[in-house]
Amino acid sequence: MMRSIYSYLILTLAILFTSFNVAFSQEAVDSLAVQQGKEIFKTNCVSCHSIGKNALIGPGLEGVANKRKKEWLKKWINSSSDFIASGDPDAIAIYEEWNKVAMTSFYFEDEDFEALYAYLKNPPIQEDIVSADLTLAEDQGVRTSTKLMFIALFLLMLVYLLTSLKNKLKESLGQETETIPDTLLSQFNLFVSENRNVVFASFACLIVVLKFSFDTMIGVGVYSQYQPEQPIAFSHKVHAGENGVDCNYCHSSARKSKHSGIPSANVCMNCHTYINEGKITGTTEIAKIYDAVGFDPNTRSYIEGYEQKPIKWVRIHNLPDLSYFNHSQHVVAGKIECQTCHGPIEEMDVVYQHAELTMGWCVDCHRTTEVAMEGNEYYTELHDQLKEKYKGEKITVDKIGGIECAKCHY
Amino acid sequence: MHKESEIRDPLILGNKTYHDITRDIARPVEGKANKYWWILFGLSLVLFLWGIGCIAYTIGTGIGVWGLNKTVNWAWDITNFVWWIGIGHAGTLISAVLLLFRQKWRMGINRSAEAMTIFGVVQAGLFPLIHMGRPWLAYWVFPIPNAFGSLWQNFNSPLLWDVFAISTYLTVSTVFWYIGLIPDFAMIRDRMSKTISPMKKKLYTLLAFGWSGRAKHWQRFEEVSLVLAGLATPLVFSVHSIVSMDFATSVIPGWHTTIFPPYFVLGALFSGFAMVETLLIIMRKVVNMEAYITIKHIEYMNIIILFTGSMVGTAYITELFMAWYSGVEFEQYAFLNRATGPYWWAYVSMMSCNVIIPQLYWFKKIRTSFIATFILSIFVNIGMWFERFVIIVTSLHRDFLPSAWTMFSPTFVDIGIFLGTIGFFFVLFLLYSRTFPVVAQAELKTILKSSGSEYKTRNHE
Amino acid sequence: MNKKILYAIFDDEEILLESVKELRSKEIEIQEVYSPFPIHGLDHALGFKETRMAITAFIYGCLGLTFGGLLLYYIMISGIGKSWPMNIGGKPNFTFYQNIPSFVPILFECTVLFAGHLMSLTYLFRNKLYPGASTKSPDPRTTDDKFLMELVVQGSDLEVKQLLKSTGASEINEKEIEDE
Amino acid sequence: MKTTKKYWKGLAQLNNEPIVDTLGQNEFIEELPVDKFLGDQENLSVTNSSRRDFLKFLGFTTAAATLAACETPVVKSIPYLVKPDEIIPGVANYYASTIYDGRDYASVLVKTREGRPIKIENNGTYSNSRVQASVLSLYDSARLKSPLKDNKEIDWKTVDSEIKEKLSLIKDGKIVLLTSTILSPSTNEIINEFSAQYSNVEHIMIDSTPYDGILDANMDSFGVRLAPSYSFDKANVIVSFGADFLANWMANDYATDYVNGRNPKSGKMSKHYQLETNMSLTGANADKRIQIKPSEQGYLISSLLDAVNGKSYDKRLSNIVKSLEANPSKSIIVSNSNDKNVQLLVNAINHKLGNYNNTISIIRPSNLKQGNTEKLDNLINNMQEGNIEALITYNVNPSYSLSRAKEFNTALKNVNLKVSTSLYNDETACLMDYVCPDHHNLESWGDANPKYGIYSLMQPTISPLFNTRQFQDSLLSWIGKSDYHAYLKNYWSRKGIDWNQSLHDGYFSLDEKLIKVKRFIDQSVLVKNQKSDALELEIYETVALGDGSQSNNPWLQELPDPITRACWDNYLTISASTAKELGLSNWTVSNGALNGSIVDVTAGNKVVKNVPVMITPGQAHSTVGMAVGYGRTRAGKAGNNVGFNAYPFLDAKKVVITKVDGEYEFASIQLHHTMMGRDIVKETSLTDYIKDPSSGNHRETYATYKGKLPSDQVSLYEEHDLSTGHFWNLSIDLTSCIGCGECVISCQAENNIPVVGKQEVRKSRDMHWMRIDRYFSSDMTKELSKEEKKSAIDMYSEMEVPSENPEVVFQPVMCMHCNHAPCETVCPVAATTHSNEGLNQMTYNRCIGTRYCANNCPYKVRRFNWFQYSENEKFDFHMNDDLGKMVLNPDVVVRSRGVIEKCSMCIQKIQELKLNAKKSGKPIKDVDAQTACASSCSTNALVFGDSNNKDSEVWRLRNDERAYDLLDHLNVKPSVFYQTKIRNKS
Repeated sequence: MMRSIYSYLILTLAILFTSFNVAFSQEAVDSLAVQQGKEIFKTNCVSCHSIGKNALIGPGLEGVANKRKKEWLKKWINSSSDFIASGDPDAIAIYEEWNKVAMTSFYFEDEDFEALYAYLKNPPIQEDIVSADLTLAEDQGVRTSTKLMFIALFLLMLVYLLTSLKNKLKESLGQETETIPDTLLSQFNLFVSENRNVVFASFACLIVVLKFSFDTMIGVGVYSQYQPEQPIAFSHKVHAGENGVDCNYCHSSARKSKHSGIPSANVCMNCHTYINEGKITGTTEIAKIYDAVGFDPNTRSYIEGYEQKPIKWVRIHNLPDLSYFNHSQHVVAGKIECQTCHGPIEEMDVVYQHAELTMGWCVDCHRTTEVAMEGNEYYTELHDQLKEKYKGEKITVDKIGGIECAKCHY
Repeated sequence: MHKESEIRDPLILGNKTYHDITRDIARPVEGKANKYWWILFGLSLVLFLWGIGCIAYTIGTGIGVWGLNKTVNWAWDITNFVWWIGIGHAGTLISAVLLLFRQKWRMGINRSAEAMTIFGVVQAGLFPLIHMGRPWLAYWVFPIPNAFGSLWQNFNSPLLWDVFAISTYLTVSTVFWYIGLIPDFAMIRDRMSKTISPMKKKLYTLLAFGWSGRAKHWQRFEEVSLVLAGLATPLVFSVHSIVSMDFATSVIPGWHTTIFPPYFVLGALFSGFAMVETLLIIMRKVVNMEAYITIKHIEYMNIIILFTGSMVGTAYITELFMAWYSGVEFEQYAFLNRATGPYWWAYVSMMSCNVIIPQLYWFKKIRTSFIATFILSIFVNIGMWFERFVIIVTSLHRDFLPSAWTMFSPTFVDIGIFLGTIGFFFVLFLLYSRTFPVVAQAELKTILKSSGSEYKTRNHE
Repeated sequence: MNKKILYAIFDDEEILLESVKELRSKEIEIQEVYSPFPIHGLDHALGFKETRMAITAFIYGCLGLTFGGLLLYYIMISGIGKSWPMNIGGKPNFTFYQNIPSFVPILFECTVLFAGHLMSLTYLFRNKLYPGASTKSPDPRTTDDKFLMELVVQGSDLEVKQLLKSTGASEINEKEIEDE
Repeated sequence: MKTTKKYWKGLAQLNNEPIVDTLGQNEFIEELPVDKFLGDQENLSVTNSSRRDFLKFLGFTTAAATLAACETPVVKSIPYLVKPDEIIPGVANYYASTIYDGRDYASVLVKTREGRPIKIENNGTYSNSRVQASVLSLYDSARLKSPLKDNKEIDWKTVDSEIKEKLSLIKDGKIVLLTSTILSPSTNEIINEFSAQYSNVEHIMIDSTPYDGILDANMDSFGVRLAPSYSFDKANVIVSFGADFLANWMANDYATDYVNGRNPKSGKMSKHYQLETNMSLTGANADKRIQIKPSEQGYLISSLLDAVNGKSYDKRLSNIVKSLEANPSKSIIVSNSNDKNVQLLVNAINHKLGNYNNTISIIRPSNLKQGNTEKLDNLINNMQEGNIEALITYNVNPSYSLSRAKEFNTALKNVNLKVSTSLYNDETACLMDYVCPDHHNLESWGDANPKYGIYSLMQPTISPLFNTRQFQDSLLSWIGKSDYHAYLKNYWSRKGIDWNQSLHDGYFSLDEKLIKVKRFIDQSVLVKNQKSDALELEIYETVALGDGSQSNNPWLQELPDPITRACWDNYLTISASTAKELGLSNWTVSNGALNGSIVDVTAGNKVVKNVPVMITPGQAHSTVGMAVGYGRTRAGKAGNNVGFNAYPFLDAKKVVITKVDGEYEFASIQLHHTMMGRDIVKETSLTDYIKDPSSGNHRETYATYKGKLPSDQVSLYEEHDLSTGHFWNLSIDLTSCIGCGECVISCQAENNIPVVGKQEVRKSRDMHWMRIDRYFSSDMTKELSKEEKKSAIDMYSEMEVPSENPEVVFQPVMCMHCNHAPCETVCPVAATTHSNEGLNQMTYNRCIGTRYCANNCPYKVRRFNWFQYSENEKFDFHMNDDLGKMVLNPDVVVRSRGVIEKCSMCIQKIQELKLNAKKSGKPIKDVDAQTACASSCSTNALVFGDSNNKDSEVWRLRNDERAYDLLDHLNVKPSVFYQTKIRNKS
């Protein structure tokens, strides 16, 4: 209750002193309620509503809290269909407006609703997103190759210049000139004739070969930047980035399981039952989902007895079988952002492998990342002991055995 | 000019001049091989190929094709490994230790002994590789920076010590050998006529590194040989000590024994010299080196064998005593089991071949007979193989918990691989005897005047 | 003014040695001596300095020892950077000295490895010996049974030749080299 | 997440479009198991990826096609189209259910991953190795894949119509339902309805090993044909005449009670006498074991009755009588005799001793054995006379398991309608007209009433793998009904049971009115001593295979027998002395493998040829034993032609054996039977223990400057810190361990341990991570040899020979997780290292396979992958079978060729445990910490936990006086430790 009063206060104040508006709402954003609300919104609403103006399946909810009364919202959310039945004009209006589809029901407990409401009242100023500099990574690939090309070109030109110069001189001396191949050949013979040269040349080659093989050995199993074609041109940029759908909405098992889980088609259908036109690709790509599950967009219904076709997504992050990785461990227990390993997913139209996914990469992170012990009862006793043991040092994952073999290999 | 008392028997027979030596040593390289050579070569080649087949089969199918089991995880593989390493010891010892002790008789045999060392170690090196479950990952035993974050080796492991010891030993003794070879290659190079065999000429020119025998070079040459000898000597001892630690540092009764390092080193010399004899007695016939590898050399070696043999015997007795004296029932049973358990026959053959038979060398007649020596040396080789077998298998097959006790018997693959390495060894050695100066002629020439029979008689008058 | 190179060939190392001493006593400078095998006392006779091969070996040895030490410390003990000390069989790998018993073998091997190889390389390097180098010996027989003394004489070489003959040179060849 | 928040499944749901519901509710949708597997080739090619993450197979199939050695393999991932709510890929679900195959009963928890059962956990009660292994039988590709008619595939519709028609046509002839003992009340009701529908239906129950003796005796004594329930925990004295109640006799829950009744800490430990012929598991655990010939049993029992009645008796019984008198109405007398008169004597004794309603209860009977051999015999006779029109079999395999199988098979020809509901096209089914294959337990609905008042429910944990239908549904459809699930549901709701709750728990209890029994009437007739010198036979069931219904289960086939330690075989057990007289012997060949003589066994007109002879200490003189359950001919590739069929000899008493030439090759994993006077299993007697709890737990001490110290306090090392965080320890109580081998199977299931087959086992290359060592006592001891001034050589050679009637000890041995591990220090590449939680970690993918660690392991618990055991037709067991592979645990890698493996202390379970704790932000509860072996142990002999947690059970045990380290003088500081064995003898 306190919270709601608080938010009411803000409202009135906001109306009275617009000049302070920003400052206060800012403060509100920081308030716990709003944070909770945000969570609830993410997990329940984002799939149909944006917090901004743009309409998805349902209307954009900007300023809805000011437009509608709180009780009204509560009724609507708890069971819109009943509410409509009760004959509330606004409700019916919306029902009509949104092609006779009532909103699905959510039975929130009071405090949750309060939180949600608080959030709706104080929409975020802008979503800040983690972004990693991937252009750099790409550049390197380019740079090295171009470098080599330039060098090669330069050398060729040099050869050409020298030979032509030589020919000029020879002409002036009245000797017969020689073509570039001749020169190269003669030079080569000259070079080979001297044993010493051969020896050193072979040494040089040896070193090059060794270096190369060493690099390849290091590089085995490193597939970063791997960016395969997907059967459906699904854009994370559109979904996660622009529409701000929470990763956890589709990859729900990431918080429960070792697998982040490729969302099953019915998850797609949650929204795409009604959205059948995409920003970039129009209807073509979304049609593929319908094709898979057997959904008729015109009648908006599943086709009875349809022989469903599985969607064969191409797996991008392939960790070798011999190592055990658990998403929930990192996301829930470790409180790691998805982007830490997967890079700026919300900026990718086509997803590529951001990290190396080598053991070195894992271990380095474990050596530097601090364990999220605060407020986790499991750690309380251990934490004290460790504080004893490593006085003052920050307790990284490796200090609780995070780089031991059998933590991942069994 | 260093003179030598005439009581000492000559080490170079017949009336040889420097040129004769040159000619004799170069002959095998220049001339055609005689039929003995071809027979032996063909034989060993067959064995070699058979061995390769068995190895391929093992790597293709799995170590399961050997006779090993959950209790006896090492048997013939490591037995052969230690056996070959042991053989690989005499060479360096002869060239290094005897050099330090200024033993002239080494001149005649050191080249071949060293060759044997290197070829022996090559065979030995095979086994740690192929006995692995996943030999294609063998490079993991070297500290190479890697993408595993990065993951290194365990330097507490005797096996890793082996890796370092053996690779060092192999390379250093090869270098030692080659340094000595350079002048002799030069000799052959200079005898080769461009017209007759240009390829050969080119080859030996490469091998000779452009040696020209300048005074300063000879001065450095002698110092380097001396220092290398100084390095090689402790190396020899270290290598087999470390090999012995594979067992000595473990907990298995019959392995966990502090006497192992000296005992293994002596055993190695013992078997090494035996193998040198086996080889030289064949070689002096095959490439007619009778004048340079004399019965005197053989006798000297026999004396060493007699000595080391007795030492090894002492070690066996000591082990038994310690087992009894320790009062540890596991130790006691381990040794009781060796002598009276299911593998008693291995123990008996070890004892008789290594301890009793060499005692025959107390008789000069046997000591100075090529035939007897040849036969006895074979016996010693067999005996030493059994020693390793006894140590490895009989210790493993009954250790702490009787519930895990079992036994081992080899499959045809085990045997095939062993024979294969013998074949490989002889292939290498025979090729060597046809292409390399088998006697260090440069060094030999230095003792011609002091130990050549003709000169000795002349000095006598 | 013209220079000559004399190649005096001897059949026996002892005679050569005598003749070297003789010539040196007459302050005739000997360019080089080629022999099929090392001759004792020749280096003194020619007044060579002691070679420093042994010293290099020692230095390389120390190098090897330190390398081994650092390697082991880095991998088994330090935990610096990418090194990864683990609990292996409860062995006390907290400090170097606690773990040293199991390091001794490898330390030793490293020492020998470095000393042996680097010295040999130095030896080859100093002697300019490398695969494919061509011989500098003026007479191929010097690797067989002939001993060759190389001298440079200015002007008349008669007495030198006399001397060589008298000290037992079996044959003497000469080569003109004109210089400007 | 608040429970009130529900995920939202599309607007369609709101408009209640049926399809969504069907999609949503459909528990086991298309993607689940084999439709994919057997369905399309593409997935078959997939299954060679090494870590069998189920996702990769099924709901989330991956097709890996490696383009080039160093190229990224393109991996296709197929998510569920419609993901069932309760299945979260990568998270295990547990369902409470029941296992009952007509022989073994257990209430269990089934662990499933992505809708695929992978492990059986016992539901807070007991189970045994066969129950543990039944999950593999589910994925047996030898199972019938559709109904058969005359061994040709056919669809259910026609089967039903034809059968129905034929049944309805039957007028006067009999219809017989031949089933195993039925525990399910609902099934009984269905059968009743069935009998009501059709004319003169008879329902005959049989047990593979008949228990008519007991049942009939109780009929006479109490007027009810029921088996009593025994409370071995309440008894102070247990006298068993050949009853192997710890393994196979009657119900299999006695082990738990037995061990509860033998707790030395409380000082209350039952005294257990075993008078038997074969060395049984029970005999091996007895405090006093007396060898008798089968023919003596009756006499001895009547003599005991005499004794109880104060008459004179056989002196062999004197101790027994004393302790019986000392413990009035606190004893149990049991006998394995199938002779009614003998059982009447037993009843008389128990009644005289006042055991009824104290330790034995007839008013709360056990329902596990209700077979009736008399009816069976009648049936066969009737069949011969052609009075039987229709025969429907369920859960039985009479053509194989009857002593009169031959007659049965011939008589079968006279039956017009023959229907089998077997899972396999087995010996019986192949003779039937119709086979209507039943579901496997794990695919079925059901209920069971194993014991008075106790009920448990069975629910499917996977959609049927094949086109099968469970027996009950078949019966229903033949009486024109359907849907057993619904039937069952309302059967119980009618009885007022909260269906969902009890389904969730898996069991519930009803208090019904007690069984009415007559007052006890003693009808016992004393039996004379018919002891003969002839060679007598006693048939037994092995601990591994039981009655052989699961003999196509490679896990069970490779589970070594606790006593003989041999697997993949049955054989003639015989005592050393008898063997000597008959010129028979066992010997080891050059690679240590065991060989034995071969004999022909003849009893009356029955003969088995070429039976191998296994010399077994403890076998009574001039007797032999044979195990049933082997010699199957139509079981499947693993079970066919393993051993010989001993069922024909079920009621043979005397046999004649004649030696034949040749030798037989056994696969025995323990070739050496005695402890050689070593202090491996530390043992003491109850009386000594009560005097001094640490008795028998003597520790080597070493002289140091601090005085004499035990090894673990003498160390040159500065210790690594194990006190922070967890320190996982496992305690093994040798007093509670009865050696049943359940943990071995549990471990095998949990850790994807391969089956290697007879030839490899014979080469001592068994792969089990844990083994249960069995040691016999020997007549020769160190003390004795001192007295007799024997030489060490003689002493040891005599020690190798077990006594004629030895004392037996069992010792489970797995990786000891030494904190000063010899194996770790010798690995060149640090593939095995130590964790800060006291675990010895084996990193398969780092291993290069030098096997040095295995050599240097004093316990010899490390196992090497000599070959590629998966995906290799040379090892054609479940790992080379697309269906069989579904049992693999996705959290554990399948090891490749050339690496060492060993017990990991179920690291995957530990990690999961910690992770869940971290995620929920709660400290770990001691009870949750479990390894596969510990959780499966029915006698709670293995206790796992965190020793740094001062209020954990394992910490208490660590500090118990009985705790000791195996081979403590080596000072390897194991994390696994033992509790001394205590026998109740003075």
